[in-house]
This record gives sequence, structure tokens and C-alpha cells, in this order.
Amino acid sequence: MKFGIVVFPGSNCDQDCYYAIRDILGCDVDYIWHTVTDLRGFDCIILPGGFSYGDYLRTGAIARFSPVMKAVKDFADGGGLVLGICNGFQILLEAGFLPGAMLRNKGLRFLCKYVHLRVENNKNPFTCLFEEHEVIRMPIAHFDGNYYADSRTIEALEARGGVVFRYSDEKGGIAPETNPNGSVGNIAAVINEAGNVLGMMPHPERCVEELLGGEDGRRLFESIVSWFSGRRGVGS
Amino acid sequence: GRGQEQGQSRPSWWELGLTEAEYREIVEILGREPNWTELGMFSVMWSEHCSYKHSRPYLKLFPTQGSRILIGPGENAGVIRLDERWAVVMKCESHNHPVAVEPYQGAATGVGGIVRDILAMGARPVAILDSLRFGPPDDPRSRFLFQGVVSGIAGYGNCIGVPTVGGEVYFDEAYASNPLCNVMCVGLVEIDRIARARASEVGSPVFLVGASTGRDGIHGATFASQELGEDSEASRPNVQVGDPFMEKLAIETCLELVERGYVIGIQDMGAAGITSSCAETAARAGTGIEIDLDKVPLRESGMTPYEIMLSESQERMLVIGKSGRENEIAEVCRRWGIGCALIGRVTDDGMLTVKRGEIIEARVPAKALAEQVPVVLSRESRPSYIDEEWSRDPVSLLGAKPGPSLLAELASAGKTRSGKARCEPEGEPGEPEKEPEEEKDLPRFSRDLLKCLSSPTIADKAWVYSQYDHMVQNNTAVLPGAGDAAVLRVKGTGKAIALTMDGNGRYAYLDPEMGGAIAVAEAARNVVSTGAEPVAITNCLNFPNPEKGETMWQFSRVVRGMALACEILGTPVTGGNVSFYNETLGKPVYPTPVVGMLGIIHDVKQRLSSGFVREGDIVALIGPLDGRGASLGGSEYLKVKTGLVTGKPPQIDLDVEKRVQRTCLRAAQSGLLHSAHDCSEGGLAVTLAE
Amino acid sequence: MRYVATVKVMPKKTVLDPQGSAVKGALLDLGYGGVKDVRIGKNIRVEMEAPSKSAARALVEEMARKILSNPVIEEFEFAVIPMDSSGEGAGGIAP
Amino acid sequence: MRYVATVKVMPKKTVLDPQGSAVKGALLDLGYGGVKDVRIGKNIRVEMEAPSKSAARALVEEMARKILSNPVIEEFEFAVIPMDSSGEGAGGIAP
Repeated sequence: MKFGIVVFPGSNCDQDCYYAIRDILGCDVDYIWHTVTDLRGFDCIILPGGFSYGDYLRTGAIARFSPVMKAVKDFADGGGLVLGICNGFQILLEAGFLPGAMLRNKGLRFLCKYVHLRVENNKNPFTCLFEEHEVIRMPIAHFDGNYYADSRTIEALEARGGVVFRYSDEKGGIAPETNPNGSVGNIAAVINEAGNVLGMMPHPERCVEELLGGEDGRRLFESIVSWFSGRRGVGS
Repeated sequence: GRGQEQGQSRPSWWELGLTEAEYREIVEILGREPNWTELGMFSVMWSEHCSYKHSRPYLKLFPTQGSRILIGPGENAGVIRLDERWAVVMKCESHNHPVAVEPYQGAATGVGGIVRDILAMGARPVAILDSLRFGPPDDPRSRFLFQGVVSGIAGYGNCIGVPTVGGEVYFDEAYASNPLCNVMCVGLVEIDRIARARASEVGSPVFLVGASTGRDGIHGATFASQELGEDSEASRPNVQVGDPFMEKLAIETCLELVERGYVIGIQDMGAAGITSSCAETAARAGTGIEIDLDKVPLRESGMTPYEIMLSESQERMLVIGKSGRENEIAEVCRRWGIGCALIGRVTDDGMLTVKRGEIIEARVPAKALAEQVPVVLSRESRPSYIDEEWSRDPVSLLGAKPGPSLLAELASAGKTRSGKARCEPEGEPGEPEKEPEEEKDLPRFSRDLLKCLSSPTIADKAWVYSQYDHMVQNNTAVLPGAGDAAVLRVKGTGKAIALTMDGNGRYAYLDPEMGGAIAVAEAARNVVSTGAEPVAITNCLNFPNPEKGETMWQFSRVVRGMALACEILGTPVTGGNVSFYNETLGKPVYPTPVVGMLGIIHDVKQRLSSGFVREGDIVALIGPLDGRGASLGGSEYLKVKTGLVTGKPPQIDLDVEKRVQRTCLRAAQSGLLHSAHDCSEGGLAVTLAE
Repeated sequence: MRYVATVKVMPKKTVLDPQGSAVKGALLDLGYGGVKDVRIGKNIRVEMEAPSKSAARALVEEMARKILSNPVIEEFEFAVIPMDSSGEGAGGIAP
Repeated sequence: MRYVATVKVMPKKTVLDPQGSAVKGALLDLGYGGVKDVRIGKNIRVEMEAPSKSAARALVEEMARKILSNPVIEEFEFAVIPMDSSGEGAGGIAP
């Protein structure tokens, strides 16, 4: 299986994702410059965190127009796996891969800390190694993580199980106090209808080693690998 | 330029902050009168900020040699060996004056500048720390500055993807109209890839890489060399605005240029922009540089040679390329989408020659600009306040005779309430800071402890560091708030580095020599408390007006105290920064030495955090327990209880200090310790509560 | 011909505006009791060459729809005026 | 009386506007070759009660100077119009 990490001008977590996948998981991975338009040979594309184009105008507002994004659209439409982390999620929203948009955090301050997440949907390539409603720990680091969509879109999203993670307390309780940025329904991660494009605000690549405070992020990458090898095995 | 056009009443050199003696020296060097552009170049390079003309004679006292020191003071940053392959690069810089005028941009450009100093050594920036000092947070202006500076550091540091992992925040009336913002950056470089900021090969192409040049911050350097007066608002030069996105592109571009071996030398365009970068790189190599201003990309029209040479526009680097690699250098810059202009060549005449097309606008010896500032022989006079302060006895001021009951109470205080008051400026969505009802009936010393724990200087700083991305780059092994120093693992080496920034203005005010020694010792204790061996320091020396005898009396003693402590604790000085004129309307700040220290943990698994780990563990206090030299003079406890900063501060015995630190380090290295925490503000009681 | 376009991008009424409510709170705290509602958006000034005013308007509309605003959470309005020789353009503050 | 104030806060001409230059670059990359300059600031809509229009103008000016803008790096201009019964206010997009 081969991962591809897109590098936009201003991406910061591209090297962290590369390290997590190659050095910790031992998988094949390559960087993809944002002007590349041919994604053949890749099985999972990652849009990493960071401040693409300085987050000027709106987070992800300029990066979505990079040449690579057309190729990512075709790749996703063809069933390829796409994972957008933090700024990557914001780019997927601006580019219309996923419904909704990000507003500034309710406290109007950048937030960097570990949070608890409850797994809402483990029937997809990104969380198939997690238990239903399992509570995990991952770090967040963002200024605009306040997910918003109009009520009609949210109802449809919830109805089809499109919410993958919610901000919770250590026992899985969902309440305003466990919501760091004000996102509607404590939503922390959203998947598309086809189930192959995931956008998430927490950073899995930052918790792949106990040394740095947690390993729950590692299981997300392992889910992708196991799903991919399972699928290839079954030939679905 | 200003002087020439208006019929100036005062001589031009006075207007640019030079003395008559300095002007005569310039005329002698040139063998003629300088023109306006040349005079501007000298005025900036010979300003206190760039030349250290007041502090240079004293800084010679610092020990700078050591087995691990690869590059000491004199280059853009110090370089310390980590192992046979890797080296650590570090430096700190002060941005006090710009922050007083515009806190967000002042702090942001402070981060940008110090990051480029690390980049100039060919190193990847891996950590940022900041040491901040404001007036009390209940004063609206101080709160505005505090919030602005923190969000400026966060806004810039987070965007360039360098984690802000540590530092300190102090609040005291002395800094109300003169905030201090010292920023430290640390980088990693492979030893065979270290870049030197030297224009060593004649004929090499000279590039300006990064943003275009505007009228930003002209006289930023001289502005930093003047006291902020009543009209500092009006005399404000164009404030410098940072572009972190451009900085990120500059980081990746420069590292790739070094990686590909296209570069001979790199220098940040800090204070005095093109003038300082060209003069210093040429002076270090004994060569010259000739540039053509027509090749410099400009952001504003009609800029004079004076303005172009003195502009302090941000996010610009001077890159001395290898001859024949001009196209490859331009290609790397094009791919990263960053500006790149070939503005000149290295020459062998030792001159900095500035042309516009064929007209020579300035021609000045590079060494004269960079190294030959006439050093100022300062007079020192012992301030009268010293004897007054030492005559007061803190314990009697506190009206309490400490006895067994005190120790018993303090021990039990830890159980009643952890006192997790948050250091949050009012108007923030946090609990109000009123004293809850049930505290009234607590024993006196328990109430005192809770008061100390809620004093802004001691209180929990999560409100600050949660705004910093302190995890990016996947190296932060001990997170902010969890240890006495930040600890970053170094991938592929099994080792880790410990980083801290520490200073104490009150001790240095009350007893400068002791204050200087304590600042170094305090930083070393924090490093040792994470299981790391202290190896080297950088520093920021924040002082009032050097033209006053008291200031230089304080300065000479602080430096002497620091030098002695560095000698005994084995932490040589690898460079740093001096910031004078921290004084507004005659009201000076405390003399404030801030020490940035590096420690090395040989096995990352032996790193320590500062919290208790397991019930039943033994709690031990290491150090002189006979009370020798102990004192509540200048303590936070005294300030919290009486509002006074007075008395003779604690007298440190550096030999005992070294033995205490060695003991803690050996215990950590032999796996005896779960955690360690240094006693500082608020003493043993606060340490136990934390 | 040189034109100056001023594009006003505001958060939709139905969407929470964290910045607006924070500024409202600050104004009330400072004694401006009369303040009832605050909403904060962007004011984007674009100087551009275009063959005609209508061509300029079409271009600005397309830019505003495609990149300068996010239709999920924002709405925009714009004005385009020719830039007279002095470089002055109404709508934008001194160029 | 209810009024709607629109305060336009822009970066001073002499101060670098990194956001403006980044958006200009993006517009050029997207083929809008005619774009010569972009500057981005804030558009603040304030709904307020005030005894008279002149009173409202005075209040808005003070708020703009003290809180809504940073005089060191920004400049502002504003307009105040009465809010008719329908809650509509020209200048501000549909309230």
C-alpha cells in the first residue's frame, strides 16, 4: 500500500505525517507537490495540517485551487482514500468534498491540547480497528475548528452516520463543556457518503508513540492499512 | 533623507543618534565627510542595538569556551555539539520597544527575526521559547499588551510550524510602561552542514531572498537605542508587520539551498537590513561586497538609497551563493514561490560599495561598519537605593515569626486545595478571582499559600501555552506545564534536549551580582529537574538607559555574577543580546537578565516531569537546609503579602549549588527518580502544591 | 481602464459570528449600552484593469463567488467605480 | 431611535498587508490577470440605539477609534443610517 502526502506552500504537518507512516508504521509513502496532477500509484492521499497559504482569506480558501486538488477529486471519485487532517479538513470543506464550513473557535483563541473523542462510526476504512463508542485521546491544534452547517445538512449528515468522532469527556459523555471550539454537535470528524473521504480536526500523526503522550492516532493509520489489505484480499 | 533637504538646525549626525566624537571618527575612517546615506549606515551599525558599544567591554567577562562549543559568540547564533553527527543551534533576542508600540506585530516580528538567525546557520528551527514581563494584569494597558504579545507569538510561531514549547511570564509594576519580550529559538543541524555567515569567496553572487523592501521600521535599530519618550507614539517609525507565510517559505527555501550545497553563507536581514547583513558577512571574511540598488525589489515607489539601505522589512535573507550556481538558486526560490534577486557580488577590496546603476551612492569599509565602533567607556555609580533596601528586614515586615507551626501548616496546606487558580486576564470567560467564603477560616499560612498560588506570576499558565502549537514536528516529549523545562527528543539519536528561559528582575535590582548568578543557577536547576545535564546558555540582558551611571553599575555586576555562575556550573555563553534604554519617562525597568539554557539528556527514557507520579513515593528536599544565605528579600511571598520588593535577596553559594544539581542529576541518571521540581517563586510551599 | 472594486463579505445572518458577539460584549463592558448587535466581515478592495465597467463588475462578481467568499457561511455585495487619474477611488480609503 | 453603522477598517497604505498580497497572487494564478492590487480589512456592522443620528455618529467614531481599529496600523471610515421599521438598513447587507 502506498500513501501520498500533499505539500502545499505553508503545510507544516507534512513531515510529521511522513514520519508517522514511514518510521512508525513502516509503510511506503511519498510527498506530492501541490502542482502535481497525476496520482497514479497512490492508494491513500493525505492532506496534512498546517497553514496552507498562511491561512489567508479563509483557512484552505486558496489551497483548494491548487492544481493537485483536481487530481484529488478524480482520485476520490474513483474510490481512492482521502484523509484531510486539520488544515487538510478545511481544504476539503472549501473544495466541497465534504458538507459544512469551519468558523473561528468560540473562545477566539488558538487551542493546542489533548482532547477525548468518542468513536461514532467504525464502519469505514479510517476507524475499522476502533470499537463502537470507544473513547480515545488525540491532540488538537487549531484556530478555526468550530464546524458549522445549516440544520438541514446536519440532520442528513447525522442520519447517514456521517459523524466519525465527537469531542467527549473521558467516559464518552457529550456535553457543551467537552466541546473545545463550539462545533455543532461536538463534531470533530466527518466522512463523505461514499465513505472514502474523511476530514478530521484532531491530529492522529501527533499521537503515534507513547513517548509523545498517546498512541490512539496510530490505530487510525493501521485501520487504513488493514482495510486496504482486507479489501485487496477480498477483491471488492 | 531628512537632514539634507530641510535646513536642519541641528547637525545631521545628532539627528541620527550619533555623538560628535563618533562623527569625527567616521570622517577619519573615510578621509572625507560622509554623505547622508553613508551617515545613515554608520548611525544604524553604530547604534547600541547593533554594536553593543556600551556593553561590549563587559561581555568579555563571559566564559565562551567548552568541549561541546563548536561556535561561540560572533556569528548569528551559538552552535553546541549534541553527538558526533548533530549540533544544537540557539540564540535569544529582545523585541521590547516594538512590543510597547504594537504588541501583536512587535512580538510576531521578534519571533520571525530570531528564527532567521537560527536559519542563517543552516539549521532547521525546532523550538521557540519566550520570556515575557508586563505590568499587573488588572491594569487594562498591561492586559492589552499581554494578550497582544501572546497572540502575536502564537499567530507567527504556529503558522511557521515551529513549536513554542516553553518560557515564563512575570508581572510587576516595574514593567508597566516598558514590557519585556525576549524570544529564544533553537535549531538542529548536521555538523558537516553548518553554514557560516561569511562572504568568503570573491566573485560569489549576492542574493536577496524573500520579501520585497519597503519603508518598514527605518531606524528600528536606532529606535531601540533611545528611551521611549512622551511622543514615542508620534515618533513611531513605520511599524514592521510580519508575514509568517513568507517566513515558512524562506525556511524551506534556505534549508534546501544549504542541503544542495549551493550556498557559501547566509545572513538574516535583521536590524539595519541590507546594511548590516552585507557589512557583517564581508567583515567576517575580510572581503567586500558591491550591490546595485536598482536590483533590489521594492514594495514602495520613490525610495531613496538611505531608505533602501536602512529598511527593516521582514522575512528577507542575504544569501551568498556559489559562483556558477545562480540559476539553480533562482530555480529553488521559484519553486517555493519566494522572491529572489541577484543584487551584487563579493569583492576583495573590503569595501561595502552601494551603487544605483553606475552612480556610487555609498562606499564604506565593511569592517568599520561592523566592528570598529568606538567603544564607550561607561561611568558606574552605586545606586543609593541599595543600602536602603538592604536595611529592611523582610521577616519583620511580614510581622510573623516563622516557627514549627508554620512548617506544619504549610505541609497540610497541600491537602486542602491545590489552588489551581488560573492566570487569566479579567474579562476572560474564567472563574472570577474573588476569595471564596470558606477560605476565611483557614489558618493564616494556608491563606498565604493560596494567595501565592493565585498571584499571576505563579499561577497556572495554561491560558498562555495552550495558544501555542507546542506539539508540531513530533518531538515534544515533556509538554509545557508538565516539567521544569521543555524536553524535545532528537529523532534517530536516542537523546533529548532540555530547554528553559529564566530570569529574575527583582533579585538583580536588589543585588545585581547575586541576581545574575541566581538567574543562571535557576535555569540550570530547571534543566537538571528534567534529568538533563546543563551544557550552555544564551542570554538577553534587559537594562535601562546606559548613559546613567547606576545602570552600568548594575550591568557590570549582573554580568560578573552570571560569568561566575557559568564558570562554576560549566555552562559557557554562546551569544545573546543586550537591550538598553528600557525606560519610559525616566521610569526604568528592573535590570533583568534572562538566561536561555540548553541541557542534554543522554537517554530520552530518563527524562523527568515535575509532578508526583505514584502514591507512596518518597518526597525528598535536596539542598542547604541550615538556612545559610536564605532570605525572603525580593521574594514573591513578600510582594504578595506586603506589595514590597525590598530586603537583601538570598545569597547563593555556587559550589553548594553545583553539588545539589550534580546529586539530582546522578539520581535521575541512575533511575532513582520519578520526578523533580525546582523551588523558586513561592518557595517550598508552592513547589509542593504544584 | 483602471477600476476599484469594494467587496463586502459578511457572515450570513443564520450563522453564528463568534467575533461579532465577542466585540459586542467588549463594547457593552466599556459602557456603550446602546449596542444591540455586531457582525464582523471582510472589506476587500481590489484594483483592476478591465475593458469596461460592466466587464469589471462581471469579473468581480465571479471572483467574489468563487474565492473571496464561502457561500456556506457568507454572503457578499460589491461596488465597482472607475479609478480617476489621481488614483483616488471612492469606496476604498485613500489608495 | 435604532441606527445601523458600517465601519470600514483597512490596513494603512504604508503598512505591509501580507493577506492582501497572498490573495492577489491567488487571483492572478486563477487567471484574473487584470488584478493590480488587493487590500483586505474588516467590515463591521453595528446596530445601536441612540437619541439622534449625530449622537450615533459620535459614539461610532469613538468606538472605531478605541476598539474597532488599531490606529497604529489601521485607518477607518464609517457611515450611520437610521434603521427603518423593517429592520432593513442600507449599507449593511440584509440584517
